[in-house]
Amino acid sequence: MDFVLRRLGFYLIAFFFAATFNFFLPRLMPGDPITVMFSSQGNPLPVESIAALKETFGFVDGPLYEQYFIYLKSVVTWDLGSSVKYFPQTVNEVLGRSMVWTLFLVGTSTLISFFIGSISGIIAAWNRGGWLDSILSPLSLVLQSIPAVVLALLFMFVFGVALNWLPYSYAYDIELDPAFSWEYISSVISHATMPIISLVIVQIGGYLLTIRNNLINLLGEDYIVMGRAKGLSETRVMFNYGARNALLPSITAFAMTVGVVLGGSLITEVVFNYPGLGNTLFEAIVSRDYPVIQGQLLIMTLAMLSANFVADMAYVYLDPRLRRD
Amino acid sequence: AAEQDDKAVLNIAPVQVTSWVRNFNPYNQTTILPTTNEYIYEPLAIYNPMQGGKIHYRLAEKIEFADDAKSVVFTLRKGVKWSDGQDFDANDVKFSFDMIKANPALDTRAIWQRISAVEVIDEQHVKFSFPEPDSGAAIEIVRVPVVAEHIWREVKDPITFTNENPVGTGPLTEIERFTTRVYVQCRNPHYWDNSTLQVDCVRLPQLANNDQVLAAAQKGELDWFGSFLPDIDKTYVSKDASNHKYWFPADSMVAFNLNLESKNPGNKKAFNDVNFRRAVSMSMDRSSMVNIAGYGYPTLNEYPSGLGAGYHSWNNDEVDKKFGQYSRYDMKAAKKLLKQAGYEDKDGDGYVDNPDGSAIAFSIIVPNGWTDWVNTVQIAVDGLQEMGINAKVATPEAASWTSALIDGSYDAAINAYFSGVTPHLMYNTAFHSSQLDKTRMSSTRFTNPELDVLLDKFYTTTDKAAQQQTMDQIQMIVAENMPFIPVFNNPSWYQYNTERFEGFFNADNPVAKPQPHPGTPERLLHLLSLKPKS
Amino acid sequence: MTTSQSLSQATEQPTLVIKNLCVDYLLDESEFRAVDNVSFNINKGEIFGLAGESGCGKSTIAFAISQLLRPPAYISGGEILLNGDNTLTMDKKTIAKTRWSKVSMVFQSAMNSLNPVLTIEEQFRDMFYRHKGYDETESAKRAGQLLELVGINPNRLKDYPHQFSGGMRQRIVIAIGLALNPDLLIMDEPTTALDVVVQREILLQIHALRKEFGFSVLFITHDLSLMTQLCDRIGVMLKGELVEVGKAKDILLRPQHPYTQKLWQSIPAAFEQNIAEQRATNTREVFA
Amino acid sequence: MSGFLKMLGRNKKVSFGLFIVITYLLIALSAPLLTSHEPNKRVARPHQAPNAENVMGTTRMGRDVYHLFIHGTATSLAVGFGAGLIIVVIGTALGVSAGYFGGKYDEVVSLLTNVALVVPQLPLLLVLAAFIGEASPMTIAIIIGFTSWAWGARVTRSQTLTLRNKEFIQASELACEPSWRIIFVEILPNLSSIIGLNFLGSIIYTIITEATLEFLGLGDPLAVSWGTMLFNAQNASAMTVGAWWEVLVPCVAIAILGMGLALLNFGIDEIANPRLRTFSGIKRFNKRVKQLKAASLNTPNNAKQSTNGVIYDN
Amino acid sequence: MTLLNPPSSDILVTVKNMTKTFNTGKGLHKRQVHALRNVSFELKKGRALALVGESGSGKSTVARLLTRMHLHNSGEVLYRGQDINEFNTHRELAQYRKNIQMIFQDPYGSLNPAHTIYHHLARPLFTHGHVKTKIQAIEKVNDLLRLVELDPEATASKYPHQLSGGQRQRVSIARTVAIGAEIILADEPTSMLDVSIRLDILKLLNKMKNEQDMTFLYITHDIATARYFAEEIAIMYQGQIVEWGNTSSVIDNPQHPYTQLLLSAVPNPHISFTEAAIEGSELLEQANTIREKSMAPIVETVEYNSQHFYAQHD
Ligand SMILES: Nc1ncnc2c1ncn2[C@@H]1O[C@H](COP(=O)(O)OP(=O)(O)OP(=O)(O)O)[C@@H](O)[C@H]1O
Ligand SMILES: Nc1ncnc2c1ncn2[C@@H]1O[C@H](COP(=O)(O)OP(=O)(O)OP(=O)(O)O)[C@@H](O)[C@H]1O
Ligand SMILES: [Mg+2]
Ligand SMILES: [Mg+2]
Repeated sequence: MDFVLRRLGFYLIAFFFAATFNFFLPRLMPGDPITVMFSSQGNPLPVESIAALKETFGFVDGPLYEQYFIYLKSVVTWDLGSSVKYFPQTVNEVLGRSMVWTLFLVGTSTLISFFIGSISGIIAAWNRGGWLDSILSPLSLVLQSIPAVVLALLFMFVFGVALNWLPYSYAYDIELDPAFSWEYISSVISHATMPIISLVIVQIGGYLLTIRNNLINLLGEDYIVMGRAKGLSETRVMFNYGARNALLPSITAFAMTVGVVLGGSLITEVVFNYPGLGNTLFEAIVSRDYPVIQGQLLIMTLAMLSANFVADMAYVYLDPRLRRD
Repeated sequence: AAEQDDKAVLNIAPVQVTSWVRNFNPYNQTTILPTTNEYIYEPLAIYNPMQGGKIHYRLAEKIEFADDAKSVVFTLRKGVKWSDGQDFDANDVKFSFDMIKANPALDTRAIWQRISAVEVIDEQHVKFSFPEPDSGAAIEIVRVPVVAEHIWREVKDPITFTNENPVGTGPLTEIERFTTRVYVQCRNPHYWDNSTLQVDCVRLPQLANNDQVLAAAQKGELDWFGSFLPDIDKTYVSKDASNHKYWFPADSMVAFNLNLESKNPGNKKAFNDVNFRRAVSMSMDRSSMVNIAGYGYPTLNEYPSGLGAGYHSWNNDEVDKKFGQYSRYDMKAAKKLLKQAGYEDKDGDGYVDNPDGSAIAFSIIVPNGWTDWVNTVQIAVDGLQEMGINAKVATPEAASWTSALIDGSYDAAINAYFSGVTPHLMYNTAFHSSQLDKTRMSSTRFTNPELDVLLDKFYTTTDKAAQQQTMDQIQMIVAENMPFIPVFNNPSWYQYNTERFEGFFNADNPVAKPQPHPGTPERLLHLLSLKPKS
Repeated sequence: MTTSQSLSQATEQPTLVIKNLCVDYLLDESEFRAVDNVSFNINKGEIFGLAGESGCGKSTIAFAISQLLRPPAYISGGEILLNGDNTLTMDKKTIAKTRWSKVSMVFQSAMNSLNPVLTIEEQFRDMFYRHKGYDETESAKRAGQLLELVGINPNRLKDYPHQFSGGMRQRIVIAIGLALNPDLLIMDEPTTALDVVVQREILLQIHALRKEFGFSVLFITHDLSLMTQLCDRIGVMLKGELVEVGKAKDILLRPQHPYTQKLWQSIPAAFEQNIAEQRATNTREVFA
Repeated sequence: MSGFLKMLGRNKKVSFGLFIVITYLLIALSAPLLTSHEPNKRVARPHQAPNAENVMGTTRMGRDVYHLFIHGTATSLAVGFGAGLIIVVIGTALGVSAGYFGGKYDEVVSLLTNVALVVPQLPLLLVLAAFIGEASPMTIAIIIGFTSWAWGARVTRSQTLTLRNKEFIQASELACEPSWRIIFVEILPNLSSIIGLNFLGSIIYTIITEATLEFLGLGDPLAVSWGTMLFNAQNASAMTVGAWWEVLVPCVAIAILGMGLALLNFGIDEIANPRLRTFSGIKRFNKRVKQLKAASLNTPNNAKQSTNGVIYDN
Repeated sequence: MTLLNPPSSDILVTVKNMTKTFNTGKGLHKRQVHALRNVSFELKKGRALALVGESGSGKSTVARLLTRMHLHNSGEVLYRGQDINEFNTHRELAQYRKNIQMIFQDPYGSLNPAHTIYHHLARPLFTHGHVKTKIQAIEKVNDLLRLVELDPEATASKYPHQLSGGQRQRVSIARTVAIGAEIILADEPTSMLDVSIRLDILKLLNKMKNEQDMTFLYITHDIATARYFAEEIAIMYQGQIVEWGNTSSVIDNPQHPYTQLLLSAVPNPHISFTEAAIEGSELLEQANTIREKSMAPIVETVEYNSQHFYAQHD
């Protein structure tokens, strides 16, 4: 319990840091969103209208500390203001819209890669030097070192454009309305296939290698040998004695990779026009939609924090040495 | 989809977005849907620059200026109804303008700087007064959307109002389907010009970028759109040569700017010498810019006045004769002129310096990510370097680029100018002393009292010949001083597919600007001229 | 003397026979013989001690018995007969059945040989399930009995290894080792990390249990004094070879191999009086 | 050293990785020799497929892809090594000092590190790059360097904590060695493999990230790097118009370098970890066992000695 | 507590009522470990005090407190009459530490894996100014290695991982000798040695003690070597010294129940279990009672003879 409280305290501090950073970031940068929005192309707005618009969006001048407190209050109440680009939609609406999709993409791909990566890592370590290991380990290294962009682009061109096997834009077919129908669900699945596969490829190598190396380090442990000496079946020893212990460090890695996955999903979403947070963030950056950018960073930080929290808790749950009765 | 089968549905892609947001507020500048203006809110009239400023009357039947050009009276068409069946009249017009006045954030065209009052004369007549004689004001007045008083009176905050179920006077007011991915907007049952309108609905798929537009276009899913497509003959036309077509008439003028008030003394000296500016102009390989950087889509602009093909009817031939040589690519002449004017490499760093020995070195700024422009500037820099001028490319963010142009904290830049109904808008925003620091158009900071007088004079009359005469003089002054260095006119992006519809504007049928984008009121004319193929 | 009686019966059918065992480590750069032509037997109910300095191959022999050696170890020759069956030629299934039910093992560092993330009960259960097909309640009951046997309260079955002291963990491993009534219990330096008092407690327990259940023990350590106290017979190893095998008393009093003699000489006597006494007794014995 | 080389020779992964990385380094270092002109120069018609003149084809702007690739290699490597260095130096300095000195200082550093770890990296970089504007590859390298040290700091800190309690460090303290000497002479050498891993990992990460940022158009489009090559290719819809070479060259270049570095990293891991080091593989083992068996079969007299060798089937 | 009383000039270190409590864990897990409770003893010139006890009884903690690696909570440690807590400047502390050195318990942790044996021995020689030039250093290092029966040629250039545990322990001893301290705190210096070498090392230490008048605190749980090497012995249990005095007197006539228990458990090759089982198990049955009793704070010291004292609990 105490451990949980300590961690929670840390998360609070971390979040506060991130929020503060978030506040100062746009204020340190040149150019303000309204001017950018209306001066980039087409007909620039006259200065007078820009001034009026700025006021509407709440870009008030005033002492920095005052702005900062107002900002902190808005963070606490999670009232992030309205999007500039999607005005008058609020940041919450804009983010809420895209969050579901990112959760779906990131969640599914993470689960898949954690599952497949861990299992194949376990098998590779157990048969270290065997053919599976000789193929899988270098392969996952290679996969790990291919940027998500490159992967997504190649997928899109090969399977989307050239072979035309899978849809490569947006989250579901344009003609469908969200509904609980097979048609809609299958459309969602087929649209998510390529983004998910490319995300899985980005992540899977990491899981595989982490667990493989962990397990190899554990193989010499006496309790593994003892498991075998007890006459237990290989699979039982492999999973209950080896993998379970080797997974522990993977869980921390798991939390760390959430950051990587968020990054990867960002790119993947941009490439596949997937309506998730990443795409929204990129769009917001391009159009200097500060409120949305700020909201995004907050949400992503929160996501990281919750991932860490879950990992912490899972660790405590899985490792009795940390548990207290 | 079934009930749409018997309807004539036109697929258009006027903008690229990642998601549709249901917002039909015509004064909104951000999420406003591209079918709001003109299609829901019919303009009073449409000025057609392609036809020398011809007026196509829509909700108005007549526009009459007072003789002193200090006021204008619009006569409204009889029998026009809002899409909910209520009558449209002069009070709606007055209400709309007054609302904008009360909420400056809605006044996105700064109309209240040009008008001083709106009066309802009777149900059919409304009068706008100006602080000064201004025969150009009507051009701006008709760009302001007119909304229904009986609806908007109830709206508490017109700035955040999203107007989800719009009531309009235009041809397409009924939203049949709306998702973040696609929406369909159909015929207004009460439309006054329903007999002309042959298109029952427009359908707008959400497309986020050029690649997606291209993919959809290749499959023939778009009827009318305007997007940059690389190698268009190969990627689009060749997929169905008999139906896939495009036309890129000249649009806004693109020019290089040298800041006459550069903070760098050496540069400032050089930039203020017209010979230097001319040499720079002659070093610009405009056709490479058009063909390589612009894929051949832009229109070459070798008018020393920068007027451009779009306004050719206004052109003063004298100007071309006198100064035309300076706006054509001629490296030899450029080098010669530079040398004659005393620019030589004095300090031996390989780059030319001012006659007094001070160094010239500058970066040309171009917004990051505007690839065709970046490439254009690189071609320009190639030419400048060849001439021995120490020029580089710099790619700040669009925001920094804009503010540098507005506040004059740059050396050199590439820039685009307004294209109005007449060339006056471009010249006025670029060179009138009152416009300094207001927009990025005034970036070269070139002003000239004589020019101010001429620019002010242009709209004091409604007489076309007098206007032409003023414009001739303006062109002469600009060409003589070369305050900007025009290189080409941006293309108006416009592609179409004749498989399902006919009547598209094109080079053979150049009725008006053809692009479907918001901000082009002529697209209403275009819509009305389309007919489904039987 | 009960032990010598059982000894004499057992000689006819030894529990374990190791014949000419050779084990090589095939490393990338070198190959070396860790166990060189070692032969010995362990009779039924006998405690056999294997002594020798660190690295001489004691553990390697222990692991070889139930095929637990993994690459790079390679058994290049010899036979290991457990109740007459050669464990080296057994197939996977048979060896898995044989492990623990016939030969169980207490590891060199028994502290670490319990899986840290499973409760003690689970570690009993998987073994019972595998070999006896016990269900949960049955295995818990049996595990409780075993824990009692080694002096640990059965209500601690649901605890995790880290909640026990080193000595307790060691005893738990012994309890698990005895669970299936094996013919042979291998104890590879089971008490190195413990202090002498705890060490003594555990060994006395083993000694008593052995009498009760009649299993044989292969006891490995480098503490010759301890070994002579506990074991019936002792083998002394030097660099992979077995240089001397004999009754404990003989090894103590009449060491034959120079290495064994050197070992004895290097142990300072803790109890000078006792030693003097013993010497005297021995002399008497010898003359008797 | 020779032992190290031997180890390299034996470890195929490392030698392959090393080969790749050295090749790239050579390309980068001799870029001026390998090219005949400025990479951004227009030398041919747009989008020429690879031919004798332009071995890797040309871009939409008529630039020679080969020249871009060579110079891009130099940029990417400089960026990668530069940022890698920053990351390693900051991470190691913070981690080691926090671990060694402990106390309040450690608490502050740990807190900072943990905060830095939970801030999502790429989004942050994106925002920073966009806000800074016209981010040249070196700027990007510096941003990445200054935002990515946390992992290294955390790992070196925990390693230092373990080392700190090792008795050889206490022995040095007892011998009254000054702190700096203990850190540099006694602690750092023991962290070399961690630092090496961190360095190589950071290089891969930076190269990938830089390419990503530039691909998204947040870098300096005039810089010649693999990222801008991708960006320009994407802008010119190179794939759609069939100019695959414009996309393929940077993609493959990044992927291969990434692979080389990753293999090297993997190798360091193996060399540093004795458990992985002493024994390179079952295959070798099984081969040797077969040899031994064959030998014993050939000498039937000796059969008794070695009939029972077990070949491990895994 | 008064100890044996030799001439006071011979007393180098006096420890009076030293207490040490460790705070471990954080938050709710916070716990206090009373590692030492009121420990007093003296180290006399040219003599060895053996500290014997079960593992975890606080033996190493005593040594660490003497080196000032940890600070004690209460009580006094006097070095030649000076309180060591008053050595506050780096110089004073260095001076003190030069005189009091420790041989660490764990030979695997006490040598830096990143450095050669030469480095380990030459460093203190230089730091403490025993040698000036490299040539001198090499010679001195070789001498030291020979002293602990290691082949200088073969050993000096090796790394710790290339040595066996016993060899490392000998290097540790050589290092301590190199510093030239007058007091050596030897924390189980022979625990990892093969039996055959153990005696040689003890002989070496003995020689140093006798010939160079060095003073030893000899920590062990091997009673036999304590008897062999140390003049005096102190038996520790749970942070308290429960019995102390002349070594042979204590070993031959143990008075405190824990000492008796400990001695009865020491393996005696001449009494086999089969013969002695009953006797042994009887004592062991009492083991837990004895442990419990010995945990309690000491209330009184009883003098067995003028050279032998033991404690009494409630
Ligand atoms: N996995 C391995 N790879 C290489 N050599 C090994 C391996 N395992 C053991 N050895 C070597 O085999 C020899 C015998 O090892 P073994 O563990 O049997 O010794 P031991 O007698 O049990 O020693 P200890 O008393 O230290 O436990 C040693 O020299 C050791 O170095
Ligand atoms: N730095 C520390 N922090 C917390 N507790 C400690 C620390 N050092 C020692 N202890 C505790 O103090 C007690 C005495 O430890 P110490 O190392 O002195 O025992 P020891 O007698 O040397 O044992 P061994 O024979 O195993 O070496 C133990 O309970 C130990 O857990
Ligand atoms: Mg062993
Ligand atoms: Mg200790």
